[in-house]
Amino acid sequence: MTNISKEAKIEMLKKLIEIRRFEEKTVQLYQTAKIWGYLHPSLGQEAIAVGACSAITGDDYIVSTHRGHGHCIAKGANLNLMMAELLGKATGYCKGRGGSMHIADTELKMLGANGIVGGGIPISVGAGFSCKMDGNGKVVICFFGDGASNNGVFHESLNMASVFKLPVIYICENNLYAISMCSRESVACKNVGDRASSYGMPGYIIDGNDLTEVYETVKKAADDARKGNGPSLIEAQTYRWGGHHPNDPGAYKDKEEADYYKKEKDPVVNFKKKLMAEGIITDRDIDKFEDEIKKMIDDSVKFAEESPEPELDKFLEEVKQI
Amino acid sequence: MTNISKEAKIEMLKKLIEIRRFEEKTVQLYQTAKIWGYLHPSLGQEAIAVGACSAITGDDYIVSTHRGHGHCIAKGANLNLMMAELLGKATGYCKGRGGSMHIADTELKMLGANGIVGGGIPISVGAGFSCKMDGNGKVVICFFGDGASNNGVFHESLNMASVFKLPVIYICENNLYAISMCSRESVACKNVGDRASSYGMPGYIIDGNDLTEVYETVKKAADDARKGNGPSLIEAQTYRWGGHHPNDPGAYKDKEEADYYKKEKDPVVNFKKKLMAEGIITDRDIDKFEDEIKKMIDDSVKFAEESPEPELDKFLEEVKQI
Amino acid sequence: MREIEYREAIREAVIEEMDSDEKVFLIGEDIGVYGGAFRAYKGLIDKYGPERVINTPISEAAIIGAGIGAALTGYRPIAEIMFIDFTTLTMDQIVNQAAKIRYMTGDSLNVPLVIRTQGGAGRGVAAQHSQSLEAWFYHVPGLKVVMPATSYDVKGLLKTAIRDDNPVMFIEHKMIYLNKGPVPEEEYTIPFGKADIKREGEDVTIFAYSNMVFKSLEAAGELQKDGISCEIIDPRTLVPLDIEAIISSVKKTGRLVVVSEACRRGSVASDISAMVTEEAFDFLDAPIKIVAGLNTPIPYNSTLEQASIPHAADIVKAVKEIVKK
Amino acid sequence: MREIEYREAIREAVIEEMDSDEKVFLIGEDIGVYGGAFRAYKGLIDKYGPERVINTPISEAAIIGAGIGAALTGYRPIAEIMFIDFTTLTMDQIVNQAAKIRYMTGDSLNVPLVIRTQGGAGRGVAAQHSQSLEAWFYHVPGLKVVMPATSYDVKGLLKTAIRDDNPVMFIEHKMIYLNKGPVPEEEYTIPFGKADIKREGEDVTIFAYSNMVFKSLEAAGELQKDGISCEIIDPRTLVPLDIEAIISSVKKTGRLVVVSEACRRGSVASDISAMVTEEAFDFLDAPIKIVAGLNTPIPYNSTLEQASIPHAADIVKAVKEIVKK
Ligand SMILES: Cc1ncc(C[n+]2csc(CCOP(=O)(O)OP(=O)(O)O)c2C)c(N)n1
Ligand SMILES: Cc1ncc(C[n+]2csc(CCOP(=O)(O)OP(=O)(O)O)c2C)c(N)n1
Ligand SMILES: [Mg+2]
Ligand SMILES: [Mg+2]
Repeated sequence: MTNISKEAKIEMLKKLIEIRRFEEKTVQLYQTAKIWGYLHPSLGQEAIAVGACSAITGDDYIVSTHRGHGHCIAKGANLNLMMAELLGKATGYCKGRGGSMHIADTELKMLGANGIVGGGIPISVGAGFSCKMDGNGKVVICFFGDGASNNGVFHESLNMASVFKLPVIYICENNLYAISMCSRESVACKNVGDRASSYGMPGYIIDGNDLTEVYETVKKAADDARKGNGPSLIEAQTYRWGGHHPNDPGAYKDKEEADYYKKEKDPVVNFKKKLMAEGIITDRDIDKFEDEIKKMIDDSVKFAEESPEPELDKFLEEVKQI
Repeated sequence: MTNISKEAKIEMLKKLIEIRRFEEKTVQLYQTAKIWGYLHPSLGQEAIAVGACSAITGDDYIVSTHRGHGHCIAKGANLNLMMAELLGKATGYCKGRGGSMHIADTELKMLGANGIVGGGIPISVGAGFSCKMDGNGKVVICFFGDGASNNGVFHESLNMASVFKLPVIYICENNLYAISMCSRESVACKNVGDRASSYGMPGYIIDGNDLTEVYETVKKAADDARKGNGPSLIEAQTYRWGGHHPNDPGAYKDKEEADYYKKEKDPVVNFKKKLMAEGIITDRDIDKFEDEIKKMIDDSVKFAEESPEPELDKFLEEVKQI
Repeated sequence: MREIEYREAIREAVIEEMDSDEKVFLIGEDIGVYGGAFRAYKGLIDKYGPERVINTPISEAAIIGAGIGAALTGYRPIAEIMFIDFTTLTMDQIVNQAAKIRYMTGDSLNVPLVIRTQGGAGRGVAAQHSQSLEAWFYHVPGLKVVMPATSYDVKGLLKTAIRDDNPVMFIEHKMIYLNKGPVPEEEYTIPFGKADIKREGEDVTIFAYSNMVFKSLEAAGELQKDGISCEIIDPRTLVPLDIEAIISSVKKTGRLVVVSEACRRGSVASDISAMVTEEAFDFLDAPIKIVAGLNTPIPYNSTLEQASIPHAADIVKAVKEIVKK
Repeated sequence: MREIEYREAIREAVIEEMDSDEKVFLIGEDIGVYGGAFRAYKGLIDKYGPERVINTPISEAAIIGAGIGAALTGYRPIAEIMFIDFTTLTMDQIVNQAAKIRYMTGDSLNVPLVIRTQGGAGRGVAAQHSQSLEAWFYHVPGLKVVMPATSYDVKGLLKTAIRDDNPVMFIEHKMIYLNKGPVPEEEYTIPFGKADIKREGEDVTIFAYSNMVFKSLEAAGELQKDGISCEIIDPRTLVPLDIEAIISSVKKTGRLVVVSEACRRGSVASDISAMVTEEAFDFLDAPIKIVAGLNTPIPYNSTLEQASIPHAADIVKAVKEIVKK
């Protein structure tokens, strides 16, 4: 990460904080029943979203998951529209129709979160074909979880992407859990990243809590993809700080392990420390960022709360067009 | 194969010939429209069926495919009932309801052919659970093709079988083709057998035209499974002599390669030669076997042809019970 | 009689059958310590251990396949698919394998498999977690389809399902797990193919199942105030279907409203309507009315979500359109 | 007018659209040198190369996913699933993804994807290769469902499907690929949602689609001899459905026979019947008759196979039950 500008590093830190604070806010809003349905916060996994999305350009695509807020924000999503969607408002990304699990944005080349575990993986293959046919060096990042890596679509998609040498970067966020199932028990081989060999593609197993490592690995995989060398699989090892969703106490998790990750491997804190050590930022800068971000998030809540509900009449009209 | 009795070897040779002649006959009957629908002969792949089924016991299960006649015969199926089924007769294995792709036999622990590529692979997982729960050392052989190894169910099933250490032996018959698609182009890694590492299980890549090699590998895998060491994946490399079905001229196949396999790698001829070299059989024995088998097959055709069609009235009654 | 939650009734049925038949076992996602997404299996992992409460990776097709393979070889698995929306990943195993194996193999093999799942809208979980897809399974020969509304029904029918020698789609509704209802202490089972009259009446027959039984009861209460007497027929099992019960009620009332939460187009409701039209046309004094879900993916927003599925008011309206009092 | 085979009409439609829009491409199994299981794509790999005729591994879910992803990013893929029976492996991608993406994302994204497949019985290919599953897709909001019977229709409708901005299930029938029918040399398209009157008549309306159009024409010929005049309505697209055409024909004839090859229970036929009952009850002079497949997996044996699907004689019989002349 030596060839990254100070500004870019600061941008990344800001995004990390933005995700962290956004997720904290959504949990709070969930607990006060402003947000309902399913909410899957990405707390603890921020470095993957930011590291990966920073390593590609605005023209490149991403395919996300049910735990997708971080990916959206890292790709540049508008917090107002996100928050409005979470509150089910007409002004939200999906006009209130989708909620947390379906946020998408064509302009940001964000091809959608997904309520189906693994559901986005086959879609990444098509986006990959499209980039390849366009022939202008665009790539696709496809995020998914450790749980998803046991689903059949993972296999079909990685095989097909490799057969056709599609420019897709598969990033498995191994946060150790799929709801209550620990990936140590669900993935029959040692590391999800080892599965790359089944598809004749490079596999990387990295510390997903280390933004630098994520950034550099994705950068390399993207370079390869742009050169026509086909897809890669990156297993970014991380930890799901909370339960599966805010109502899940996560009783099945090991407490010591949880503490370890929160204390030692906090991706936001560690990147902050790193930039401070590099002399790029000071405590005062951080305070400033936090203030700015707090304001953005408060504004987004305000925007969402003041936004209108979708109109029932319009809905009934729209249904006729489906 | 040193510890195999002469008699057993002769049995295996007979089975090889039985399959070869049976398949030749079905192709002939297909061409004269006595058999219709889909027919997928296993010509050229006989050593896998016989080697594998000889390495397990009558109490062990097999799960088969659309190209399953060889598996059935190797497991001891009754040729009359098979032939009657192929002719759609009431006396057939499936009462004429299933045809070539659905033959099953509970007593023989033959859990069914399958018209869906890969459709049997998940079923083997359940049979594996059952053997494990029974706790009496039974195993399951699950056959499938190179094409099937690219389907999602392959991945889910092998992962699950390994996670629960189920006694299943996965045998991929890589006959180089899935209809017109060559496995060199459809399987993104070098060998299907390499995929074993994704599931933390042993992988074997063997010459599927060499009965001895098949037998010994399956024996080892079955021993492991019986000991509670879980599943294995065996890629048995072979060649589909014909087209995908009798009406497919297989124009997409390389002629030299086809010739090579037929001339150099004929599993029946080679095993015959081996037993002759070992002094276990003579030309005269072979003639005798051929005669016996010809008679069995002719009898099966006679049985099938003389058998009644399913009764329409009975069918209409049965339908009410579905 | 004591009243217990719907999910508790499921748990009791499972425990009774697991205790009496060692071949019964459970397989699915998060059914171990987590107890299942709706906690119907709470504590079962402790009671029966991981050999009989098999907590799987996220591999829906293999879950069903595992159920089929075990069923073919002497077991009676209950395979769980967390949301009916995820059965989309298992349709080959359910439809091409489980449903057809017995028939295709000339009765050589059979598949005593229960597939438990749940559907329906109302929790704000949007288009991929709120569908009502029973019409698909209803259309597939070889599958039984059970959709119990009450604690009593779910217990008795689940026990019957487990004992059935053929595959059963056992479809619950996410909004009723906490509903309480009377369930006797003594053991009982409920036969498939026997409708239950959830309310007797004279003027109109309301056909409803699963959560729509409750909406219909609510509507019937309303309509009573206007002097309209509704008979509510709950088929409980869609396959086999107690068509006689429906026809005989229609012969009495001359009017039929069919209610289903699923999208109207191609729904089970249409099928009931068509069957009654063909078999009891001359007894119909008015067109059959269907009250069903809108033809839309279920929206997240609560107001829209509610607008896309039937409510008591919709049933009241439909009844009033064909019953003039 | 020249007459060409159904499969040739498909090929022409594909060629015309691929020539006029470089964003159109083909993806599926054995569609390269093999030309597709029914040879509808014969020679296309030579004409367009492997970049636009993508021959895939046996990975049905990924085929549809590839179609969706490409559609989301500016292409117009035609994804082929060799048999409709194998769509069982793709239901998540078709139903939870393709069908819902536009709606769920608030119209941010859309999916101009054609899924070509074929179904139906008659070739002795048994229970896993002979199903008629259109009812499933018909039930899913967000999917269009097209089932053309003739060479003319298949060409015009396929072109329309390719140009549609939303997902289309394009379902052919395995028994009609070699049927010849008139197709003009000039370019044309056929709009969705416009039924075609395949035969005009007075006494009874026969609703039929796909291969059943031909059985109905045969029946109508028979019935003519008895002085019964049949009007045959072919909807061509089940979604959107030209319900007006059906209703107005029923208003004229007062009688309706609905024909579908699919298993009767939960079929599209039932839905048509229910709709007409609700909307044109007062015009019906007799109960609606449904002629449909038996509720059975399709048997291999030819006699049984034929007995499980409708024939002209069944249609004749149904018509005679409601038309007394
Ligand atoms: C196909 C499917 N199966 C099950 C679920 C229910 N479910 C939602 S999230 C989840 C866990 C996913 O685990 P993982 O892929 O590791 O992602 P994470 O939640 O850890 O981000 C499950 C089982 C689903 N949504 N889709
Ligand atoms: C899921 C599915 N996809 C496609 C087909 C059509 N099909 C039948 S056999 C076959 C090729 C199978 O190849 P492989 O698994 O290598 O077996 P082989 O035919 O070589 O024995 C295909 C594509 C099918 N029956 N099922
Ligand atoms: Mg996870
Ligand atoms: Mg093969």
